[in-house]
Amino acid sequence: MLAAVGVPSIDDLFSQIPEGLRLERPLDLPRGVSEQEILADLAALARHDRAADDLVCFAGSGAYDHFVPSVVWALAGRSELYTSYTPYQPELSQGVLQALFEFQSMVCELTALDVSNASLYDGATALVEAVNMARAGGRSRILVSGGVDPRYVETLRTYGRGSGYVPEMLETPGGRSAPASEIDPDVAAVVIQHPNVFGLLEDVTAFGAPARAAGAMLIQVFDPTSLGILAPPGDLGADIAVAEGQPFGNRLNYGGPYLGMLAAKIEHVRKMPGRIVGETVDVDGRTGYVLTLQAREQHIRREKATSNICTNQTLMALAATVHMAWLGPGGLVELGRQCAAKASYAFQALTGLTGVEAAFPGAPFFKEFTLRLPKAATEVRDALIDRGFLAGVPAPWVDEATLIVAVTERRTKEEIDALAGAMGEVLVS
Amino acid sequence: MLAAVGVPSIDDLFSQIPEGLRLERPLDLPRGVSEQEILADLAALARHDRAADDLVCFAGSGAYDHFVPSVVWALAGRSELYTSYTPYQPELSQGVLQALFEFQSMVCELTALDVSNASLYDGATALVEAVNMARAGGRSRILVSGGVDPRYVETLRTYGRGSGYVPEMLETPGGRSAPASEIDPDVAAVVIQHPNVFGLLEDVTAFGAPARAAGAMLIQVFDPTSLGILAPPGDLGADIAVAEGQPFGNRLNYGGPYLGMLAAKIEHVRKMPGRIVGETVDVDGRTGYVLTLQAREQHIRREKATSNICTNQTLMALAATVHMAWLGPGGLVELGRQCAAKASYAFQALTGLTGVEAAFPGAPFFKEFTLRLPKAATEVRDALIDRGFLAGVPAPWVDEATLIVAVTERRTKEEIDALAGAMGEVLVS
Amino acid sequence: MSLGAPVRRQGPPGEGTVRDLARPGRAAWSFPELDVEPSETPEKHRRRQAPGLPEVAERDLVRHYTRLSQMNYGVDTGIYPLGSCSMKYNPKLAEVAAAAPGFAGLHPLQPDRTAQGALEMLWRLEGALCEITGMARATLQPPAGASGELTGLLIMRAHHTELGNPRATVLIPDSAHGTNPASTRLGGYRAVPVPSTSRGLVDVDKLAGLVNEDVAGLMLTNPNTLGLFEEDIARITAIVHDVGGLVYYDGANLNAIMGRSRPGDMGFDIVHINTHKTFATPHGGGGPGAGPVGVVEALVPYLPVPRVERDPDGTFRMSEDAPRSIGRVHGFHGNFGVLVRAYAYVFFHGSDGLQEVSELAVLNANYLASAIVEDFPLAYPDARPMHEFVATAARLERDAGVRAMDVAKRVIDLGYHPSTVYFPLVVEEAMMVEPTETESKEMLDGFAAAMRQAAAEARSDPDLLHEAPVTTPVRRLDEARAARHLRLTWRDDRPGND
Amino acid sequence: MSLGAPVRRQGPPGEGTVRDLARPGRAAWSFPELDVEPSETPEKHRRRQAPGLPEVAERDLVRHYTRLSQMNYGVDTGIYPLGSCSMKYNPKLAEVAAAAPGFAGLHPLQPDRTAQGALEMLWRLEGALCEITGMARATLQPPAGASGELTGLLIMRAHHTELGNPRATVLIPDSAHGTNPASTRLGGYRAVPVPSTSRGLVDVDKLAGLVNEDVAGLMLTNPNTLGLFEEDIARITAIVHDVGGLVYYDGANLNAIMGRSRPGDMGFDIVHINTHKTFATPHGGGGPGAGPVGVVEALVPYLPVPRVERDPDGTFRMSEDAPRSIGRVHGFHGNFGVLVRAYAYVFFHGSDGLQEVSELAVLNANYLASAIVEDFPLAYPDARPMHEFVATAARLERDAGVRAMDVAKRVIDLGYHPSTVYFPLVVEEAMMVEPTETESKEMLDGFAAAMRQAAAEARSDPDLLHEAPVTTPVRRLDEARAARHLRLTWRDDRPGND
Ligand SMILES: Cc1ncc(COP(=O)(O)O)c(C=O)c1O
Ligand SMILES: Cc1ncc(COP(=O)(O)O)c(C=O)c1O
Repeated sequence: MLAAVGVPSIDDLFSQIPEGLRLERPLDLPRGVSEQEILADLAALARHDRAADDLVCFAGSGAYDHFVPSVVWALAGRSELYTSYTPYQPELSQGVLQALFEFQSMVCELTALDVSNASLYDGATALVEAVNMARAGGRSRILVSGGVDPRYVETLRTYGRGSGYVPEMLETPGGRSAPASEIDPDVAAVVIQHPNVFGLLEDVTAFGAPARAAGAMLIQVFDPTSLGILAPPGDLGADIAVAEGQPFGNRLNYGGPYLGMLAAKIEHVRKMPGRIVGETVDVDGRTGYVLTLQAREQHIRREKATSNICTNQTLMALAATVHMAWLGPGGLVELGRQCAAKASYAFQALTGLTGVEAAFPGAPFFKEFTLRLPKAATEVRDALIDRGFLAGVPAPWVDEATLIVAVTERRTKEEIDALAGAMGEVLVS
Repeated sequence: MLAAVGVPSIDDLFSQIPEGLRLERPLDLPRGVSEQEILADLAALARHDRAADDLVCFAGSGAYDHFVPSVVWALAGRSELYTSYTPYQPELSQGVLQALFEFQSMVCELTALDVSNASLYDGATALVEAVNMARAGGRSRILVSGGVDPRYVETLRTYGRGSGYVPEMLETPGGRSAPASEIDPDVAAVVIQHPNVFGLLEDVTAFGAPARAAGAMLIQVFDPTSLGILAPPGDLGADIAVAEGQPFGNRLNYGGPYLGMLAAKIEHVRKMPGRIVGETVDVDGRTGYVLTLQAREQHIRREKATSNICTNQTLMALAATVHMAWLGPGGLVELGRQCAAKASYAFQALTGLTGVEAAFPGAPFFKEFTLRLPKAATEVRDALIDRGFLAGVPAPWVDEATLIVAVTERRTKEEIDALAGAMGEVLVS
Repeated sequence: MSLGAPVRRQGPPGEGTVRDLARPGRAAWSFPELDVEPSETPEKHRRRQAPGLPEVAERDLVRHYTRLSQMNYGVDTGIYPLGSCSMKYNPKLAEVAAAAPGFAGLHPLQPDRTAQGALEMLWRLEGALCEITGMARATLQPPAGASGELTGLLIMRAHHTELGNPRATVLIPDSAHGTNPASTRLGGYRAVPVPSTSRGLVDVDKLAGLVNEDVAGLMLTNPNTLGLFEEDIARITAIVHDVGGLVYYDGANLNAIMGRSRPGDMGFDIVHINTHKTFATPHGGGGPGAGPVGVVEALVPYLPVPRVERDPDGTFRMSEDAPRSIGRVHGFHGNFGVLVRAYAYVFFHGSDGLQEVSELAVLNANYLASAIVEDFPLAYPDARPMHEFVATAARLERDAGVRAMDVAKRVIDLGYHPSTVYFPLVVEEAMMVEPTETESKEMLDGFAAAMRQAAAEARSDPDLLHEAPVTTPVRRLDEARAARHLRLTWRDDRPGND
Repeated sequence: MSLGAPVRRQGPPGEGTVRDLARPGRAAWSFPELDVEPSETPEKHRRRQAPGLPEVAERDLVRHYTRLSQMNYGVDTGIYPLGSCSMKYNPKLAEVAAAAPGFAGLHPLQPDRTAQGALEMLWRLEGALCEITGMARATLQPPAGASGELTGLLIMRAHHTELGNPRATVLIPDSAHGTNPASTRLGGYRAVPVPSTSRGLVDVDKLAGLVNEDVAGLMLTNPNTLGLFEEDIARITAIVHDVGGLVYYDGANLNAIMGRSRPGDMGFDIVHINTHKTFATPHGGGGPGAGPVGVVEALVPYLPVPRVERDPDGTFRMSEDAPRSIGRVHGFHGNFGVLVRAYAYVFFHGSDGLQEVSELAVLNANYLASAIVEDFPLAYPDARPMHEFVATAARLERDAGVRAMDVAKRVIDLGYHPSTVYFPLVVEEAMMVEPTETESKEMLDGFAAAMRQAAAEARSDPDLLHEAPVTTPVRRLDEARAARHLRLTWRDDRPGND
């Protein structure tokens, strides 16, 4: 091959690299190893972790231990999908394109909104994109409910530095948002999470009403697993709804890869970030799918693009597509029903322990709730790990004593009772 | 649908079942459960086992802990192959058929024999089939080297009850077969295993010579992982060679599914059991593959068939095909080299322990060797399990003290040294 | 329109075998550096030249076998209505279950105390199979149905031998599957055909005439290979029992009657089950399967060893101690990995689900039969078929010179896998159809429409069927040439060259 | 003859969307019986009617998505020479590694002591990436390259802001990838284009004229988007540094120089890496990826939180404490599962293997360029391309009215995935080709032959190219109509109806 290229040696192929810039030594890394060794190395590392398979998982706060049916990865793992790239040649990519069209369709069915894109990085960055959409109209301020996950708010704050806004936090007396008041004409959007970071159900409509009256957008962060039983964002008046899609088809994976969902009213479609698949026909009139409205995107519009996103989370969206279809309407309702029922059972069991209190007594919640413990939450959490439970996620940003507990359909009554028992011991010890 | 069928109820579809024979109660089994529950049930059972992943495996005796490359099941698991049936419609089955043709080809490359079938159940039943082939000529007696795995001999004995022969065992002084002598004209075949059950290398040619001179067949049981470095059955004069194919592509799986390999000289092809794939052309002259010589098989020849086998181990053969191609000539040689080197290192290390002796001093072996221990082998093995080692397989059919140890390329020097150390402790304790 | 993913020609003829991809020096393998001294292989044992395996990169393997897979049709791509084969959809959960390290990584000769989970799984599965079939105990060792048959026949032989005479013959209906007579011979018996009546059932009077002290037993499947339930089964088993014979149940059709009736209650003494049929374990292109064999109390002593036993303290063990056993029929414990999948299927469905499986299987078969009966009449119209039916293309053959195989090939072009053809042998131009419970009404309608279309075309344009298939990666293959010019490995020269 | 598995039309147009398979009452889902009291959802929060998800069986899902997969082309089915995208073969071992329960089952908010393995993996990978790029520390949090760019720009902004003035502009070559200017705007900067010379390199003199106190920095990829190495890179970075600007390295092309040269040594201050390009983590139809960002010592304080730190006692922790950090750029720790695969690739190849990867990538690109140069001349013939090259179909366009896209579509009919077309925007009729190191010579020859054939046909029979593709499941699609009559979900009415 060198001959065909017309150079005597490989080194000549790198001759453009100026002398001084050549790395004259091998990289300071171990030399290559065999497949057997690299697998052993990673398996050994993985064994140093205690995963949701051996710790009974009551941790949530944005990532949940839901059941992923076996069929999901049997299909999302099909290598023609798995090893393909962004479908720039639609004739060779109908599989991915149609699946994404189905993803968009199901996300819209879930949210009762008109249009969805083909995925974003995760829930937090999806919120950033939603805020950018809202600010594209020229208004600047972003008001955020105190019930929004602080990690989402931090992410907003980070990107706000570049885009020129600082998220303004609203009070949440009793853990829930009061209607956003004093909306001036510079408010681009108000943001609420429902169910919120404490697990509580919010009055989204009331919260959004004044803002929408003042021409600002209502952005809702939602939980896709709740939409079998809870009214969808579209019905609550949301202009844009975003979510962490992880619970559909994706294992916990220490935080990623997950997928951001973003759906909106049709009038915002041209402000939407990322890829959108549309149905059309080919020259013979056959139905087919293409990436559409690409004039929004960076590869066409460059600095004028609605977003800089290129690579997204398509594979996770495929997994979510299969999972949503596996659930169907009946399964989604049952999923919500079970999460809610098991969460309220756990709530009863844990608040029954002496010294353990509900952080927000009487406030309705979905699959997550917040406790105030008689000891430091981290201490209790750590003690319970030795007993085989990941009891929840402490919320130091509230106070030392606060623990947020999530209960998915995977948890059994036995596991919940056992957690309560163990926590009881830990608290008296 | 009932209407189309013209019956009022499902029960009517079962009306042919006479009153008295109807099961008037539900089956005495648990009612159906969810996917989540059945997976949890089986995962709980699996956790009660201590598998080769947590016990360092030096057990062999017919099933070995070899490395299975990741690519093997990524391909053998492709659902179009995985969920297909026997390729009775070749136009819809070229994938399986061509892969089996490649399997046959590679088995013949390995064994230096002319023809291979498309797999049998396992090594032991492959030997039974080879014996049936040999006896098809009209001769009856089967002489078996004492170096053949006793489980294989037991299997022969079982099937011999139906076919009308009793395997006659030959002496193995010093653990190795003496040339089979006094072959009368009724001897159909002599059977030798090389490397043999003790791991020792046999002089197959010398063993087989008298038999072949007397018109009997030489059947060799071989180890496919040895054929990178050991002379192949074809070169040793074997008429038929059979093997347990598990080491190629198949995990231990508590004994199955594995695959039986059977290769033979071309003159025996019409006596061969099971499916054989042949290359041919279609009506347009395109190369294609079909099941051939089916006149040998049960679905055509019924009681005159060479065997009763129908369902075989095609999927395992596909996995073995990918694994053999992954190895290539270089990998197969390296595999044999590493097994042999690590086995001899382990042999030195263990026979260096006080009281531990080689059962057959000075006899060359491949990847397995036999020890005589100063304590009951089962006792030592059990004590080593508590130290994290599966030290080998006791051979009570020899005596209490005998342990057969296998060392594959997966074992590291560290693991071998650790085993020696632990065995040392166990023996003095 | 097909509801599956039909196998279509991929344009370029393809790259040949994996060997054609090989290039000297290319390799996919990797092993750790050898960390001990190399050892010397004694001169005389050494291989002279490395075997001619292909030298390819992992990338080549992946593309080659991925391509081959796309030239293959499976249950995951569409209906696979092969009569007698019960090609059901295989639930994916079984794959996840079987992959557990505690199962996949278990050595067959590990001491029992390190394999309690595997042993308990086997124990529970054996129990379930006994309940479903009405047997006392079962062996899970036979790796397939045919192996189960032979195991059963050897048990039969052991039983009669203990009574002083192994006996000489086994009765088998003329419609039986080929493995029955083949296994019979390997069991040391002569197969004696039992004629069927015009209704497709065992001719009980003739049977009565055939039984005698020489008859070791009768092999039957019920519903039989024609998909018909042997209504006189009680009399049939009695007749055989009267002469001291045993009755063997070929369980390939057990999927028709689960929860509705049990072989044990019909008087069968020995039963094999094809887990890869009844319990939807994937066939993998022709295997693996598993063929557990259940027996009545009196025959338990003859079951193969080792057997799973449960001690009073609840621990499980593999027991070799059974002096009257026929011995082992497999090198280890049978196709364990397949049995895990069978367990998953059985306990996932449960008592209610298994019964529903049989009910749907029978409903689907009857629905499909009624949808094509005009063009493909039932071979035995007097009895209602159960989970499968045998239709005949004999009329098409007479009227249009189109054979069952031509219809099958045309159905391939229409996007479906055809039914079994030319089996059972007793039916001319037989088309044996078994949709199984896992096919939807739409799929059945689509398949039926394709069959009817093929029948219509047979009359209007028979060549369309004679020429079929035309859409597949290859068209009809020259089987005669394949058998005449054997090319069984890539080392043989090509049949082309003649 | 194609060496892969080209995507071919499957005959019948297919079954529509998964919703078209739905039938009332059908379901794939199963959950355990609820084992606690159901709870009441407050009236006002209740959903009024269940969402319109499809009602299908698992079998329907499997066949539908299996069929869809067969309508898709991936690296596992053939060469995928998209310039700038580095579509490499993805070694299967990475999938096995990432599936370990200890990784896949780990909750992102578990306490560090229960995640030591994951943390150590991240720590080691960060170290390796710093060594490969010549940076001091890196964040693994950005989930893709574009995200890495924005992270880098926010670091740039934080740096300048601390010095009193964030500055206003960022310089970007006119040939840059679209994400560069897009990220620049989101970073709060105005993108100022830097013209290229006729040799396709940064015009250093013009650059010198563009820099000033308002310039926050320069974004560059080297080799640049034309596949050419910026020989004056040392001067370029110096010029920017002289005005206090920072230089950002877009790592999309890092795969050309691993072990041969390091951005850090060239004077770059910030580097992002596309693991899904350089380290062959599967793109999954457009994602996920990961875009780790490395920085020089001075910029370390600005890296996002949380960061993995190693305590003296060797334990690892996620540290939030970094007062000058730009904050978090992802909800958790980034695409961890992708990083496991990157780790597997990096340490499987090792120092020697990674260098070889770059050498082969460059060799393959140059070999392929020379094989098609007659028909598709290089856009910038004066410099030798590295791992990718930009050819132009401009001549074909002039001579035969055949455009780059027509060539691409014809190449599809010939069984290959075509190159990137119309990027970079600065080249007319651009065809940007990147074979990567994982393609074999035969594959390169096959692809080159297809390109040459297309060029010849363009002259002899241009309509063949204008009409192409004709072999695929669908042919050219009406993108204008897709944008005009938006049908973005199955609830919108079809574009057909107009
Ligand atoms: C009726 C019948 N009996 C026996 C068998 C043999 O079973 P196996 O293929 O598992 O050996 C079959 C398989 O097709 C069958 O259909
Ligand atoms: C040169 C260049 N820069 C940046 C990117 C963006 O990376 P990502 O798609 O991972 O966001 C790409 C991806 O195509 C690229 O080619």
